Amino acid sequence: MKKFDIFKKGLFIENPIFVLLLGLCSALAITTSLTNALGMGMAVICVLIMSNVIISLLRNIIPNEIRIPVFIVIIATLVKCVQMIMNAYTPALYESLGVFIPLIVVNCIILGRAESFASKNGVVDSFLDALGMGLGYTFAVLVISFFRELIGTGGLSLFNPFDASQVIFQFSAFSEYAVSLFTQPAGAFITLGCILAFIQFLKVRKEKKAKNAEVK
Amino acid sequence: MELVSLFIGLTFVNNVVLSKFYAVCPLLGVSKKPKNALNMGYAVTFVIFVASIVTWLLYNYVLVKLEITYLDLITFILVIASLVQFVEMFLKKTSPDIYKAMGVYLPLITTNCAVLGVALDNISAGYNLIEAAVAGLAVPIGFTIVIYVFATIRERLDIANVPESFKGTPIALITAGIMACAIAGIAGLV
Amino acid sequence: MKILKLALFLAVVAGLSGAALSSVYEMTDPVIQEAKIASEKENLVKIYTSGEEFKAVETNLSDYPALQAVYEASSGGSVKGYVYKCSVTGYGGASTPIVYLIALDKDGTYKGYEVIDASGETNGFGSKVKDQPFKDGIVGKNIGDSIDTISGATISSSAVVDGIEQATQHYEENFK
Amino acid sequence: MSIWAFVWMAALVAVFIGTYLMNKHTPKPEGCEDMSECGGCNNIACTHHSAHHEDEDKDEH
Repeated sequence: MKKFDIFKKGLFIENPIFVLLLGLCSALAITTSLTNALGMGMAVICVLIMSNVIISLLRNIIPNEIRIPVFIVIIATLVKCVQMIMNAYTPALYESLGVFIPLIVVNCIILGRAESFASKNGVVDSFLDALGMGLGYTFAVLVISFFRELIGTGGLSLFNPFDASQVIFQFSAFSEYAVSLFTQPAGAFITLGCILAFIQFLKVRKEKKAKNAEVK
Repeated sequence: MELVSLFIGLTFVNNVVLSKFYAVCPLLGVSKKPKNALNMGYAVTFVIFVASIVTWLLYNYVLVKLEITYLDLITFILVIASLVQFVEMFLKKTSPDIYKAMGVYLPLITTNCAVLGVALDNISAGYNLIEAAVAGLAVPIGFTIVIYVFATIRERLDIANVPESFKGTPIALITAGIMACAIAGIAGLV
Repeated sequence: MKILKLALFLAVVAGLSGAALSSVYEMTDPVIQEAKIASEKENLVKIYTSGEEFKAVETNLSDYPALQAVYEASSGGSVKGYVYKCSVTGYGGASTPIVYLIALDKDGTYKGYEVIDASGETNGFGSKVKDQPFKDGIVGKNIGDSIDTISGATISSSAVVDGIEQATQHYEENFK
Repeated sequence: MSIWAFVWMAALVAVFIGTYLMNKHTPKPEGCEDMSECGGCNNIACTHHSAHHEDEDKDEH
């Protein structure tokens, strides 16, 4: 049962964006459309799984003295490989994500998980943790871009990241009510701010309820 | 004249934090005291300026010549990390008081998206050396201005009666959003 | 002893990461290059007809407003010439630019001239930049010779000639 | 796999780990020992809760 907990916590309890506030740079920048969010999520999942697995495999071999530098080299190599593969096989997605694919290297989720989890746990646990965290990141990024695209363009559209021409679903019901602010950077900050406020609201309410229960 | 418009463009118009999202993590993490924000700004300005020149030179005179341009990402991240370690060591040795003010921020700069972002942009935008140096100066100055202003606002946020669920990071993000609106307002300047 | 252990570990890490990167590079680079020139392939083949390979050349074109892209034509490893993709504003206005390819061959002549799009030009006047007489006035001439414009379509043809001059200047600075 | 790739990689990693070790071994000036090691990524949590935070509270009270 413990294994499932590792996986589950990455999704909600310790969601990398909403709870740990890691990787905000890319989370705000690429959430202008669901396709970008899905593509970025997949890239982060790939890099995170590979880096967690490799680092947990090597954790006993890496001299403790130079732990962080070696992690940085491993992660940078993996990210560059993913970047080249995306450039070759998913060119449309590669163009729209732009500089934020190489910026995954400094995305704190990867280095953070490598340092705090992968370097201390077994391969299977690290894999599950990476999967949980990666899906948590993708879920969070999809939620942000759901609101931003819906409010910003009055519609939603999801293309197949591997083949830009194939539309999975698309509708723009109320495009006259679109608030274009939300596709711009300002909207990203406000959207994420409101989502975090909502989560904090739920947490505060839960604590109050627990306190009342104790008082009774 | 073209360099001046590049400078203003990078400092204000497409400011690194508010419209390119490069350094959001430090923006939220920066302390509430404007003086500390400025210290962090100086550290970041020095590192980005030197890093953007060094990475530009290495890319154009080493990677391109040896035809190993696929090593650009790993070269940049290692150069930036080495630079940060060197600066930290240099400060520890020569001026403890500056180290006390800026020391805690230096390790954060390695994972700062702005430093790597500027290095990558200098190459993808095809700048020459002077333009890369100007960008290496304009971007961190824009960053410093934003985090300084942001720190002063956050001081007042603590005493403002913010709704319970908005306290802390949410209100900081909303404030950053409003600042981004202001910066977007002068988009047509350059 | 400790330094030796670190140095050894270092070499292994550098080697593995370098090997991984270069093998992925060798796997993906051809696909990327192919995609880059795919859009222009059918026009490039009209100029260099004897089966040359084409490669998109990464160069800084910010000082040449008309130049959009540079392709290197080579066969058997030896460079035959460079093809510039130019986009200039003709009589039809900036929204519908004249887009064309001008090829500068290593033997010092203009090897080819292919118009990709001149739909914005008025028929019978600006559209003459597509016709054979204008093309004959370019192809075969030595690089740097002046090219005469078309009477009755001076705006469009001089815009095209200006683009060719920019390509020539870039060629002489970078590839001569 | 061009030899240059390996040579350049080795040089880069050597320089980085060289500066990293040199930095680790230079002692922190006195009065700064309490600053917790905020390296890597926990920058948000770190600037909020770390020793850095305490000296802020000291000034405010």
